[in-house]
Amino acid sequence: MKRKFWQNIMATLSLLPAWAVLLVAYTGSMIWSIQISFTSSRALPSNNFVGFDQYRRLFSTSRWLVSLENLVIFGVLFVVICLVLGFLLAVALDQRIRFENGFRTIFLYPHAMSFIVTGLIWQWMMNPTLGIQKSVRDLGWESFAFDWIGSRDLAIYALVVAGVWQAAGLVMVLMLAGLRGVDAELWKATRVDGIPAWRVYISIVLPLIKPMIVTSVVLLGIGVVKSYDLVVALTGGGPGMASELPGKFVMDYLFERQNIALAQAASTVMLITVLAVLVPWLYMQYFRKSGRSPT
Amino acid sequence: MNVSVSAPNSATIAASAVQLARGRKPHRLTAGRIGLYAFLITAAIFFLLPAYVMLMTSLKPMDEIRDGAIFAFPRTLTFEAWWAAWSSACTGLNCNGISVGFWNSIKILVPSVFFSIAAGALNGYAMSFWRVKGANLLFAALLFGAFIPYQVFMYPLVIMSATLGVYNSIAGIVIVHTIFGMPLMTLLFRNYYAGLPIELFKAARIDGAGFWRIFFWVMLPTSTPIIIVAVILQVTGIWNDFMLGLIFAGRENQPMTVQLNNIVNSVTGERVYNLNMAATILTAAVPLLCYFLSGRWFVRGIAAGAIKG
Amino acid sequence: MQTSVAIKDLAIEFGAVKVIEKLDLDVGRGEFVVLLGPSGCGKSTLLNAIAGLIDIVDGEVWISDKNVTWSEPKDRGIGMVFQSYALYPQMSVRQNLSFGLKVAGLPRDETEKRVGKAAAMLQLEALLDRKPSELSGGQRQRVAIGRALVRNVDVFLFDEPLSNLDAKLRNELRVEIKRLHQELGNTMIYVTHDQIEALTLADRIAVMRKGIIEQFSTPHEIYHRPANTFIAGFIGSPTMNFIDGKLTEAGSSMTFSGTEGVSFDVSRHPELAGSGGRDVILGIRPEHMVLGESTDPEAYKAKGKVSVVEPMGADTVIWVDFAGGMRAIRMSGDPTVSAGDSVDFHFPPERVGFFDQQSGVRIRITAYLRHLY
Amino acid sequence: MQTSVAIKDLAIEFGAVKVIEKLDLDVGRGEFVVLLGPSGCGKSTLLNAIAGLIDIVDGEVWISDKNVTWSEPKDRGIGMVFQSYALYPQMSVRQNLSFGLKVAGLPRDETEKRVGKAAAMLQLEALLDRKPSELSGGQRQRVAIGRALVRNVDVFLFDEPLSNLDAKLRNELRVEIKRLHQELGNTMIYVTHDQIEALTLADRIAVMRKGIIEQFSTPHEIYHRPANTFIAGFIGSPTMNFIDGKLTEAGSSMTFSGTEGVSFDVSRHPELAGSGGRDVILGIRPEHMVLGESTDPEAYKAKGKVSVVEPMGADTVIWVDFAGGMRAIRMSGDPTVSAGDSVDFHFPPERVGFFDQQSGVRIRITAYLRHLY
Amino acid sequence: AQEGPKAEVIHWWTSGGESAAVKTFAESYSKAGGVWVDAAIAGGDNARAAAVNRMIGGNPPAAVQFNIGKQFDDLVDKGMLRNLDDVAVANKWKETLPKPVLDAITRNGHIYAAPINIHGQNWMWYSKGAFEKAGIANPPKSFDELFADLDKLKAAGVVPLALNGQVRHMALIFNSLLVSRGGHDLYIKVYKDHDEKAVNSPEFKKVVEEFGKFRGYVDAGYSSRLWNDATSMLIKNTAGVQFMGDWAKGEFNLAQKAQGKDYGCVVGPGTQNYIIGGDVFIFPKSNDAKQTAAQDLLAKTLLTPEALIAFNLKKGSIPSRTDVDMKAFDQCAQDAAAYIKNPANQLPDYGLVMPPDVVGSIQDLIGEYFTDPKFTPDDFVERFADAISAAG
Ligand SMILES: Nc1ncnc2c1ncn2[C@@H]1O[C@H](COP(=O)(O)OP(=O)(O)OP(=O)(O)O)[C@@H](O)[C@H]1O
Ligand SMILES: Nc1ncnc2c1ncn2[C@@H]1O[C@H](COP(=O)(O)OP(=O)(O)OP(=O)(O)O)[C@@H](O)[C@H]1O
Ligand SMILES: [Mg+2]
Ligand SMILES: [Mg+2]
Repeated sequence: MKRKFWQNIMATLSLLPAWAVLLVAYTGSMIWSIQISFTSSRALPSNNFVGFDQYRRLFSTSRWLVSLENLVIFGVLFVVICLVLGFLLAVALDQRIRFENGFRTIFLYPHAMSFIVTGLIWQWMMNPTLGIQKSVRDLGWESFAFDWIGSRDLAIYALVVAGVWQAAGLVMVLMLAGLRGVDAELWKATRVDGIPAWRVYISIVLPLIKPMIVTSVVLLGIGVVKSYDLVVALTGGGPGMASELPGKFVMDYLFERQNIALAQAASTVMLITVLAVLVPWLYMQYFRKSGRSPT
Repeated sequence: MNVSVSAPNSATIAASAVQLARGRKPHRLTAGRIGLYAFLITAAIFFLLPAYVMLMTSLKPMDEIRDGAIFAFPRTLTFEAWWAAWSSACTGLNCNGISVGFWNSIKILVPSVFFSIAAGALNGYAMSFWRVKGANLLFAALLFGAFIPYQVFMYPLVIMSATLGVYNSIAGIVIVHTIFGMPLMTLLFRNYYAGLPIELFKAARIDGAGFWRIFFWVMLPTSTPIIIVAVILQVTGIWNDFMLGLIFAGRENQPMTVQLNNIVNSVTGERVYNLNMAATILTAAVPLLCYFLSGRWFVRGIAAGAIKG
Repeated sequence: MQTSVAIKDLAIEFGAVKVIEKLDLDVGRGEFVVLLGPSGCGKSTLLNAIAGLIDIVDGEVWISDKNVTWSEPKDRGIGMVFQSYALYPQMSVRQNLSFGLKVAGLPRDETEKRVGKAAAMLQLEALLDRKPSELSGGQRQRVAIGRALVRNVDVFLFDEPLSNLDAKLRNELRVEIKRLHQELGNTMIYVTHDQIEALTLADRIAVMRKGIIEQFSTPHEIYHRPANTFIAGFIGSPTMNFIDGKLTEAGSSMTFSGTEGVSFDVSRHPELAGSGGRDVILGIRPEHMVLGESTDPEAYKAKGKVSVVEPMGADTVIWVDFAGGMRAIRMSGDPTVSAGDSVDFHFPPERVGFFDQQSGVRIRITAYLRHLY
Repeated sequence: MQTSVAIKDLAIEFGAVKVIEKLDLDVGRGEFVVLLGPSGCGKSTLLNAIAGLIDIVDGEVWISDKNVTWSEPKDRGIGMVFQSYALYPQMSVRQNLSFGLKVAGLPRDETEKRVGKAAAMLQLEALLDRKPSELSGGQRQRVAIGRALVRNVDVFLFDEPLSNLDAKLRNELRVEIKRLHQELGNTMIYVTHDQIEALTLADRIAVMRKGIIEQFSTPHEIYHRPANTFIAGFIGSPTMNFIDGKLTEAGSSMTFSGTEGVSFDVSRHPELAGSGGRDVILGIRPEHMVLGESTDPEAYKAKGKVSVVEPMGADTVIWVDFAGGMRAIRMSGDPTVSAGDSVDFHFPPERVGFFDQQSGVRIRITAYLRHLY
Repeated sequence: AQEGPKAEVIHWWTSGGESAAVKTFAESYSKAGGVWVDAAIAGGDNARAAAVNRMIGGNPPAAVQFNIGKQFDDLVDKGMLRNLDDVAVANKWKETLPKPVLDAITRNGHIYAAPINIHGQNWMWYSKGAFEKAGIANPPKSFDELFADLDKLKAAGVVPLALNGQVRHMALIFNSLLVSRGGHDLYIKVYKDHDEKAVNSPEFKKVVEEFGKFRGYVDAGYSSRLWNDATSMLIKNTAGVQFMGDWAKGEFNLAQKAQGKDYGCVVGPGTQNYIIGGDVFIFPKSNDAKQTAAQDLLAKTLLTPEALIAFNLKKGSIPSRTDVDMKAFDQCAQDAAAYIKNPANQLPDYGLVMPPDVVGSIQDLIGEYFTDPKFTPDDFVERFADAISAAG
């Protein structure tokens, strides 16, 4: 039965680097990371195992708890607003408007900026003594307030604003591509049926571009889980620790605070959370409908 | 505009023909249309404002910036900050601006983009057209890998790349970028190839082409739309990377973002906003250019089946 | 006959491309009109203009005696069935049928009544709770029709509703649509490029080419007296045999002479009177060509070599090399000759039509001549 | 006849689904074999197995007397033409044609010679430098054939090569393929679900259902003596009329009685001997039903009400309500009746076939009976 | 040409004043015959991460800047750092370094780092111009006076306290208050001995309550500010006081402001206890003999009085050695040097006695407390006790 021996060997070989990356880099790192989380390592890895101590400490650290809470707020708002805004923008761009290319570029260009730059520029814009607040007050509206990054309660929303600014364009592009894929005859059918456009978007188009929505959520999700740069550049986690996120928690404890065991405990918790969300989805997506692999 | 008249060919119509609906619908700016443009323009302002502020600030002298009117047009236009940012801003004892980093970034970018896309394309190809054992598992695991925070990898990867003898070199950082780029690139190409007709592959098999020849001669040349998407994503991601470049590239090869960080985050006296902004814009220039030049292909590429759930 | 749909002076452009320039069409109430033509000739465009789905540049559209040129599609009293069906993918059949009514604010029981009626008529009752993806092609087709049906419209518009289906199903559904029309008595305008559909379904066929209606007539007229070679060639399968030749008049006798020494005495064709010297095309349908020698002295007789034989079950098409080309002869039953054979064949004068070689237009008896005969 | 392609005991599975379980097929050298069957019956799968494009679970594939079960596709001496053409989109026509030869390392001049020859044969010379996207459907089709042609293969495999084309083009290309076969004399295996293609092209047709070859025979045999109701119904348009009924034997006379008082004396059918009491299906093709009263005492005579009339130009299909269903009658020429008419019709006994109601299998003369007659 | 030993040094002194200071080291080193290869990376975390990873990767730099304290404990434990005992003995480090500094660089009796400066952590700076505006004649001598002055500043329309957003700098205020109000012993008990009783004492709670009062003296924009932006508020006379280490002097110098004339300094206020922090260089072990030689030369050169003077003059700190002639220094530095001559005034920065993660969580706590007015002192005390217990 080994007819295509060489060809298949070639295909298998070509995937070896990917396997190597998976096993050595990903799996290896993950196992290492989990193992470290059970030790008392500080700046450097050690083999002094302490069981679940780090996890206990982690969940009694208020900064971690605040980070988790913030992650939920930030994650949900960021993803939802990006989706809604991205969808609205895509819908607007799909209305045979003038200057479509121009608008699309304007909405998309922030995605070329790193989160660091995004944070930097928005920090400046939202700085109450320099930015928008000051400019508006200079115009005569003395009581105008836009001091989110200085406020414990609002700083997290400042992150959302900057994040949305950076990422909504990508969602817009994905959605636009989805909209462009909708059968033109379907649109005609709804016009004959006399269904108002907004209704069509909600009831018919939205379900149709589900794949694009899923992709958007995945990409945004990756951004949320990894979000570190944005916080550092925009609020530094402050005021106090009002806008801390788990990604920054991990980074801080890895480097400045030199407790890699705690940091790895934190990233293990993140990992497990991601796994819990992702595995069922991956399963649905790629295993249930049998992938196409002929030959 | 429903003009009801008995029959179209009755004599009465001729008389009242003036009021008959005929020809192109009179085009009126409806409320909806106005609202649409209002929304678009508002959104455009939101997205443009930061860029506008950055640009204006970079063109102002410092005393104008101190006045605080960030939205105002510069009274005296100066490109000094740009020159300074490019060629003379200091990091520690070195005052060469970010121009050095620019070339480092290019040196890192080109091979990294190339290899990560090559790896993704090859993986996607092998997974979609060849029956390789465990391909689905591999793919799912890779995808999951995309969610792992970089930080988790840092120590093990340092040790690995040191073992390989590529630590602190361009080769090292290229390998690291390839590793981190692999999941998303594989996803892109796998989905794209899944949308190509399988007959293309079969025809090539019958023509006697083997694994590599099908890849290079048949599949890659058909992949232009998705390659464009991949290039845009990777150029943005790799160019904007700071952490990996800092740790893996070595002192000689540090990318532009490291220098940007040095300039922007060095705390000394008053912050030189114009220089910071100029440096920021300069640093973002390459990915920005990439978006401006190939933005329309980006949408098409994605529409071509690049990204599906 | 009352007019149900009337189109006057219609002009449509896409950007700089004038797709339809000046088109008139009158469809009677209850009539089944088929728009037939090759791909890209503007059939869908015309249908969309009737439905109000594209902006027209000039002209008027009247439906049921109302000028609807600027009305919204939903207000025109039309229902439309699309080639891709355009069913709402995530809605069940029931929802697909009722969505338009719901949006229009119809009371619930009325909606249900109408859906029930349409479902019964189209035998969709058992499928009401399925999603479109769980339906076969034919069933989807029926749902698409049902969606127009529930809206109690005067005019049904079909845009190649069967072209996505396989041959067998297409045959079945064609009959169903025909029965539906007989039952409902609505006006139906049906776009297709399939001539069998056109011939079997239509009361009248409008044959289009490049945005122009070339002939608007009954199927019989179109099949047997096509206005020009385009129509003659477009309809009929295999296509009509065209033989180029020249007419020569000698006294009262007229002779048609083509290549390879082909020559027929065509004096008995009154329409050719006075056409001596004209370059013409002789057209004869494959089913009117008869294999074998003829005893009829009037029949045109010819000889050729069989090139390809196509048995089709009920009948057989024989391709014969004759007068510089392959000519199709259609015979019922199984083939009696095989490739390579030399065969005699003939065809009756009354089945032959002549077309002008330049313009392709059918040569008819002129008014003057008609008077003479 | 020498065997060109032989398949023995073939079994193919996709995961848990057994698509083909135990299939044998022998194709003679130079033969044109059509695989015909409904969608999903395994035609493409079988073809792919012959080409070596899918792994088989069990069995052997022989091509030109070599066991190629484990050979690479390129080493099997086959060329394949796909439904989607599968032209390499970024290569010119010339490159598309020469790619396989280049891969095989053929010298340049030989490659050019072969490409030139194939291009000439398929009239592609003028198109050699175009990209596939700049070609029409028919031209693409020809390039796809050319790709197989240049490789000088013994066996051509076609997977529904015409199903993406419109009817007119399909007719034209069908004739072209037929001529090509006559010219080249290669073995061709051709997959389709279009019966006209099957009937016109094939030397032999293999009718498949659910991975099984139900009948493998000449078009004539398949059309006129279908092995079962599935095949009888699948081939012929409109489909064969099936009338359910019961046989009752009384002495030497056999009677077929269906619903609505339908009753025929079927004593003259030797194959029915001894089948008294059996539930059978009477099958009669539309073209064998004749309108009007018959004077032939042996003909089966019947009456019905016309339901739908479908004029198709050269002939007309009349749908008549009879024996609990719509029965098609095909007549040549224009319709002489219209919907609602009550008509007489009849059909000759020798055109009638009987099938077992349970199994659907055609009732044939058993060996014993054949001996008797 | 024959090149001297080459030493690549990773540090995070990237700002103007800092770069000038580093430059003196580079000059001293080249005078001693070496070649200084400068590897500046902005941000301590980034620089340390890069350095540590390079050590792990087997390509260590010659020297790396660290904060004095426990940051390099693990590197010592893993045997990744060179033992500097020989250099120390030859150059009398033990005799000349203040005890908290000596303790901080000594592990198991061996010396592993070269301390180059002492940054006082409990300085308060004030703007003379702002004080004039508010009619304040003399700098406050105690926190009681300070609060009165802050009220006056506020009344005069000046931002009383120039604060920035980083929690680590908020903690500076807290620690100053702790030393001034609680005294030497409470500070030691809390930070060095991790004594829960001390944390639960009324004195400590009073400090906490008083710390909360500062919330009323800051402006809206503080949280997105960096410390030097805050300093520049003093320079521009738009703010009154700032609590910051003596590195703030660099900012004043850069703006060409004169000590005593434009701005003033106060330790505490109201104490002579000096919280000692600072920078060290550590020297990763290396197999390369040339590198080792370069390190020897570097360690020796850095701690020569001349090099220390040159460096600290620019850096704003005071030399780590107590035997250095201070007359070139400004008044504030001279005062500080005088204070720490007395061992009773030497207090270790909490970073010297607690691991970084504990310090971090204390800073978090202080920041949280400061930014959240609803945070009660009792909660703070409880959480503070928790946090220091992690220091073991
Ligand atoms: N939206 C459009 N923009 C520009 N040109 C168009 C558009 N829609 C149609 N056309 C052009 O108008 C002509 C008529 O198109 P139409 O769709 O009406 O053809 P059709 O007769 O329906 O063909 P088919 O049988 O292929 O459906 C074509 O040449 C087509 O290219
Ligand atoms: N890769 C595959 N994985 C799983 N099942 C498959 C695969 N390919 C085909 N099948 C199944 O095998 C059966 C036969 O498929 P095949 O493509 O041979 O049908 P076909 O006769 O060519 O139909 P069509 O006329 O639609 O092309 C179908 O039921 C199909 O669902
Ligand atoms: Mg159309
Ligand atoms: Mg198939």
